[in-house]
Amino acid sequence: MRALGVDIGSLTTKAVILDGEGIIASSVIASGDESEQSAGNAIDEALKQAGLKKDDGVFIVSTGAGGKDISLSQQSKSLTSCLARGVHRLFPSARMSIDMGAESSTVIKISERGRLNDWVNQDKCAAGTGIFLQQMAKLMQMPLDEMAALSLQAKGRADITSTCAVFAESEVISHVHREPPTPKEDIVAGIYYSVVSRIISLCKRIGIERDVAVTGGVAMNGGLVKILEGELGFAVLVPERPQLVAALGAAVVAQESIEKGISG
Amino acid sequence: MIVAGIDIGSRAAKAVVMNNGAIVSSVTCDTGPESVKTSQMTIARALEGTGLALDDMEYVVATGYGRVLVPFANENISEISCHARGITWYFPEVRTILDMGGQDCKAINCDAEGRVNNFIMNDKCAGGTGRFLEMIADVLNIPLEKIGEAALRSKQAIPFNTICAVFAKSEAIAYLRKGVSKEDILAGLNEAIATRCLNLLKRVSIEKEFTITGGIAKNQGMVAQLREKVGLEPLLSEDPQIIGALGAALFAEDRCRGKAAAVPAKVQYGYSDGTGNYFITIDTGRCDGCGECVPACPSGIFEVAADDNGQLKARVKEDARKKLALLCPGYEVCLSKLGRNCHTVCPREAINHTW
Amino acid sequence: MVSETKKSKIDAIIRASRLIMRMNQANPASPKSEALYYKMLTSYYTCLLNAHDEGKFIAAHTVFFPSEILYAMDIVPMHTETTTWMMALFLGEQAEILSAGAELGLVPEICSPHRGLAGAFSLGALPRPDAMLWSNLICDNTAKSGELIMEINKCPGFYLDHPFQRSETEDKYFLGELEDMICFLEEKSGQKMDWDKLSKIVQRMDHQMELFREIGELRKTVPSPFPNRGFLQLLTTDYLCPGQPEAIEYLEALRDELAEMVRERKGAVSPERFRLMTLFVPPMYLMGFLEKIGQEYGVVSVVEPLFTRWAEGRLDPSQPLESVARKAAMIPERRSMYGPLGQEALQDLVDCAEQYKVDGAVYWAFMGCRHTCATVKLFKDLLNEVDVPVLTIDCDIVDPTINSEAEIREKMEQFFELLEDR
Amino acid sequence: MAIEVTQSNAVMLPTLERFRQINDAFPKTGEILEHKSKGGKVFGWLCTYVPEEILHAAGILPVRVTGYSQEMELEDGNAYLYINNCSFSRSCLQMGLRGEYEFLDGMVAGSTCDGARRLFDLWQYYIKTPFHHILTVPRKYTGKAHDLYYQQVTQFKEHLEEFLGRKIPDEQLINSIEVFNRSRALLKQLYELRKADAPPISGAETMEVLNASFRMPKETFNRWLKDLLEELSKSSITHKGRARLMVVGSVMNNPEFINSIEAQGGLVVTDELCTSTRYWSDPVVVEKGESPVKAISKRYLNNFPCARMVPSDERFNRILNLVKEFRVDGVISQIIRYCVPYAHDLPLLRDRLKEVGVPVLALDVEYGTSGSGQIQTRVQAFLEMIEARKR
Ligand SMILES: Nc1ncnc2c1ncn2[C@@H]1O[C@H](COP(=O)(O)OP(=O)(O)O)[C@@H](O)[C@H]1O
Ligand SMILES: Nc1ncnc2c1ncn2[C@@H]1O[C@H](COP(=O)(O)OP(=O)(O)O)[C@@H](O)[C@H]1O
Ligand code: SF4
Ligand code: SF4
Ligand code: SF4
Repeated sequence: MRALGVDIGSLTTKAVILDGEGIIASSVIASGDESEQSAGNAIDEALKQAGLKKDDGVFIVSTGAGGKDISLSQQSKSLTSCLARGVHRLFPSARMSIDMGAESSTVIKISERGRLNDWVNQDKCAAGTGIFLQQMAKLMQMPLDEMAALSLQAKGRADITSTCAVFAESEVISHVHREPPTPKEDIVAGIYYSVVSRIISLCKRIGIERDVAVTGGVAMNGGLVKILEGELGFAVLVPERPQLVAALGAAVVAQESIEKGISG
Repeated sequence: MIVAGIDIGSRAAKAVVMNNGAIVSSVTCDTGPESVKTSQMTIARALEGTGLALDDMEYVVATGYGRVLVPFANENISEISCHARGITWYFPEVRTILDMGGQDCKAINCDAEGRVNNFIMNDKCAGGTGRFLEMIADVLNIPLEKIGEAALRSKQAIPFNTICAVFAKSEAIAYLRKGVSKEDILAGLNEAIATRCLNLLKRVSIEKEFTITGGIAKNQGMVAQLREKVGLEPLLSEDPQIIGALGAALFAEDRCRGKAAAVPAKVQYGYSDGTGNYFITIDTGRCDGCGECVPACPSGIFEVAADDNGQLKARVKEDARKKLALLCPGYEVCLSKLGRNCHTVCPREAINHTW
Repeated sequence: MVSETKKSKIDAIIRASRLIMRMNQANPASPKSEALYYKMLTSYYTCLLNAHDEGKFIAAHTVFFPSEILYAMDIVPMHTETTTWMMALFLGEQAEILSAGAELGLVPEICSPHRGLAGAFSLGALPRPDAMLWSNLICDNTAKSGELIMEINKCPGFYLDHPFQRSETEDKYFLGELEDMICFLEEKSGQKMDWDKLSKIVQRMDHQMELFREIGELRKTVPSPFPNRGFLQLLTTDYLCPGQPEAIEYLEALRDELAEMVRERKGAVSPERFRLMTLFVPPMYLMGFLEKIGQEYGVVSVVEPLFTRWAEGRLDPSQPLESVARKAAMIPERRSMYGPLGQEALQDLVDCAEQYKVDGAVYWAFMGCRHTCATVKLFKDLLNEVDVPVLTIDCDIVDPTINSEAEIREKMEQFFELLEDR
Repeated sequence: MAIEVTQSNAVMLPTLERFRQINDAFPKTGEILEHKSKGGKVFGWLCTYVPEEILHAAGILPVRVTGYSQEMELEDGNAYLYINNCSFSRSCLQMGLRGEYEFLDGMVAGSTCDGARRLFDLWQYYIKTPFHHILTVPRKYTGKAHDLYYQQVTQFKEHLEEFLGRKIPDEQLINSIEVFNRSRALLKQLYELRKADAPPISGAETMEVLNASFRMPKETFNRWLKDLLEELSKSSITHKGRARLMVVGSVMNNPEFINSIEAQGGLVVTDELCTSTRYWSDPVVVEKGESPVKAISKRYLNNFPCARMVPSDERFNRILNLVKEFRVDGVISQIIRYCVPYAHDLPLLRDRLKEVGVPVLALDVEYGTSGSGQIQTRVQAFLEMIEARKR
């Protein structure tokens, strides 16, 4: 019996397959309109990679924004719990983890046993999320990775004080067209800083505890992570493929269920 | 008298050209990233085909978010005053205005002459603004101009919990995925926005008559929701989006007529020489031409005459201007000798000396 | 000024509570106390509705006000916050009431029940009071509510000043305030204070507090016999009818029922899986939902330290006014929400967690209430130390447009998952 | 269109620059460090109901606790005080949590409002300043309230004496009263200048002076202020605006905010803020045979009231008087979001001012704001509204 975790995010859907040893396959696809279908595609993709078929005996656990209402999985588990499991599997020393996805940022605390201890998420306002960064990238007319690379060269930092994504947009515009224009790298650093300060605010609500891991798509943004480290004052743990952590956690849950002998 | 009003909004730039109280032309363009360029392009579009040039404008008033960056404007006035002034052109009876623009929403209470009594603006969050609706139109893949009609076709508005512009978008996507109709989604959003607007309006007090201005007033779905929530029939002008620019143009006309000087005008007479500065300033914004100063001056240096706008104002006589220091011993000397001087007699404190 | 008989919504509240009372009486499965509770409500509001026709003096007051004094003077009390909630709860008129508050110029940052009650007065939804009484117990909102209402109703008012800390001089000051208030009321209403009556009320109040404590003790048993929605009813009882026979009758019946359930080892939810501590108040409009989710997941609220933990101590009917003052200091809310946050109140929180065998705590962070939210972090730190996880939910206690049921459900389910995992 | 200033004042008013330097350096000002290095104690105080004279008489340098002079994400403040306490208290707490007030030997507050008392509670738990005290401040003016407050001030004095291990003699108190009264009188003189048609000092500049007054020894402050008044009397600088404005509300001490109003041409001629008029307006009057502590407690309770006091008309009447004295054309009410006392008073205050024909612009702001574009638009529209009415 193989364990499969699928994380249906608002932007991407991720699947991970585990066997006794470790990850044997994974996939990341864009989320479509239908959660059911996105999950199906991600699962098929992962199975294909692993050279498996659906009836080869896989136990599927789903999670993420769209994870609850799908029929493909035998079990569903909340994103926060899966993140805790996933992070613990990768970094047993992590006591805190910051997950930055497209539409939500979640900070969790993890017990020594790898269980979720506490969490807090960014609610009701898009400031400080991945989608905010995407909007900004569109505005600056450069791809996300280029933007991240550019931020590393910043010497100063533009002030972006608005917490509302829409207002921040006009602040950025005014920086671009100021006389003389604010250097692009400083604007990017300013944007990242505004996201980071929101995230740190979240962390502080439950109290920062080391080690800290960073997961989710935004963790691939090296520039932002660097600023985050600067503000935290210490280095964070970033997995090789941060986007997959929740799916991995779901797979871990699946494995536990298999061990407990529960089957679909 | 040819004037222009230009409104550089956050989403759209509008201009109105007027000639002796009649609208010559009006345009709406997209706001580009650079206000200066946008303003030049907008006025050029407004003048197209009118046979007029920018130089023909006697006075230009700028308003809107980019108002300070219009290089050819003689003055800038806030959009709040301009919307109130502009709407009187169509509906002098309007007392309550809801201006719904690209990035903000304002509730204004005004009087018959378009003078603002009270106003309030949203802040901190752009939820429920024009930009927000644009995002939604984008997601639903309906042209902006059509979202109004679409909402009107809704049978069952679905409730929205969030007013964050970015999140409402994803909530809308989620509903779409669930197969909710676009019409119902739009109607639900409009309802959420209307509720917010109503709260703004209540804080300035709602009086009859009521109007909606700004680009969103072109959105019939939104207007329908507001009609229901506010419980009043809004008076709508044919192009509600240009009301701000129209108000600015009307202010420009006022200025030309000299109803009120734009900058409190001060006229200075005199010179400086090796012995000091000899200037007399007359604040023509204050001076009402009463003529008290004329007999008060023992040297008779003042006279009262009509200015360019035909208003009576005091001035220093032509022939006295070159020899002020000789004629006038200084106002303090006058006061101590005569017990009065031009300063003390002037009821509006319009006269000043430098010596 | 709006004529009250035309617009006052009191009769609608009465109709609603009478209906619920009848339904309860008709249903043999429903506990007797339920019907008694609604009987108490009905009689409170009937008294208020008829007050002016009977030539009685109505005094409107804010929460945690010593209405024992009003009862003793034969003045009809009107608890403004509760009455506004009732309207919101029974008649679903939050939107109208809150928007009337906005119209007065009250900004959304002000506590919604207080925006609401000003709105309700300006709509004429509450009867016109003959006097307005208010105090700074419990917060800046209560302290500032009075003057606007005096202006709306063109009525006189008295502000009762609670000192911030407790000391001999401060206690004396408060006693002086109570005396001044009695003088004010005697002058305005033309009615005299009946000290014997006050003494009797105090005696019953003492008993009432004992009953609260007994009920609290019964809830310590596993499984807890007390339903999730019950807590609001306990509050209302003290808010509206302190030391009144109807309150005693209801509470005694309730205590007996709970004792019976404890004997039979019956819980309010079965099976009982998680025992929760509730911090601050959940949104009023969610009471039904909480009941439902409790049944679904086997979750029961067993203690509300900020609202149902009365301080130790007795009242002395031979010193009625001193007792009224003493009661103010024993009110659960006062101990942790008002006055300097002492070690004692914090220790009590931790003790509660242990005594009630709490699995987790839910802090309802009501955005209008500044001083309670200021303790979210502190309480969380303390409870985490004794290994009690805390879920914080931002909410508004009367305005359902702030967060949806689905959103709250999601958070709670996630929390139950966390508890399950531990 | 900014207010018209006849000349740059940097040259004419060197003392103003010195005040500005104090504010720029705060909290690490030379004066505070010097006092500390001489072995003196520095105490923070939170609210105008804390009797500073008592601290001063004990040889302590009282410093007003303020927050960051900018609008920012208050990470620590949000975590500890939650986001619904006013940003003033969150900003102060954040500064405290970040160790910027580590030089404080004590913290004194009054039970003025929910925000202030909770800030004090958390300060006590998370920032371990050696001495803490909170005074119960009654909300009334009755004789009994005065007795209670007198008791509270006495207790505070005793607590302090116990902490310091020495008595605070009456002569010291009398001396401190004189020093503070002198300061109040000088500030009053400064404000008198603003009654002129074209005052020699702008609103933003006045705010610099006031800020410095919380952050340096009063004796030095008095000397400097005297110098400044001298300079002003000689200076030929004048300020003129489109309208004469008054700023009312809770705390506000960012001169940039006033600057952004004045940049639109609204000359701020007076104010009603915790950080200004409410701070200095009333002197301590020691009646014959009265103890200095009694005189102090009387003054602090009767002082220009905060919105917390009942009845509010005491405050409204004082505002109306200022409006008359300073010939105010419009009132800008700036209320920090989630400040309940001031927000509750606003509808009533608006009515009172309407009766005398003075319009009110209500701004909800965050503490430390320097006036965003949106605020500037509102101020501009407000000025236009005032001008239109005058016509
Ligand atoms: N290569 C990349 N570099 C930087 N940021 C990235 C990159 N890829 C994705 N992101 C960020 O990650 C976000 C998506 O994160 P993801 O975890 O996939 O979201 P979700 O799980 O909510 O669908 C995007 O909004 C984007 O900001
Ligand atoms: N034809 C239309 N139908 C519906 N909405 C429209 C239409 N035209 C413009 N809008 C709305 O009006 C907004 C712009 O309004 P406008 O008053 O020009 O704002 P601003 O002055 O801030 O630029 C747009 O964001 C859009 O939502
Ligand atoms: S000061 Fe005397 S002489 Fe000079 S202008 Fe005035 S009145 Fe004339
Ligand atoms: S909820 Fe909080 S703010 Fe509202 S009245 Fe109660 S204590 Fe005050
Ligand atoms: S701003 Fe308001 S809430 Fe904050 S401390 Fe001052 S009075 Fe209190």
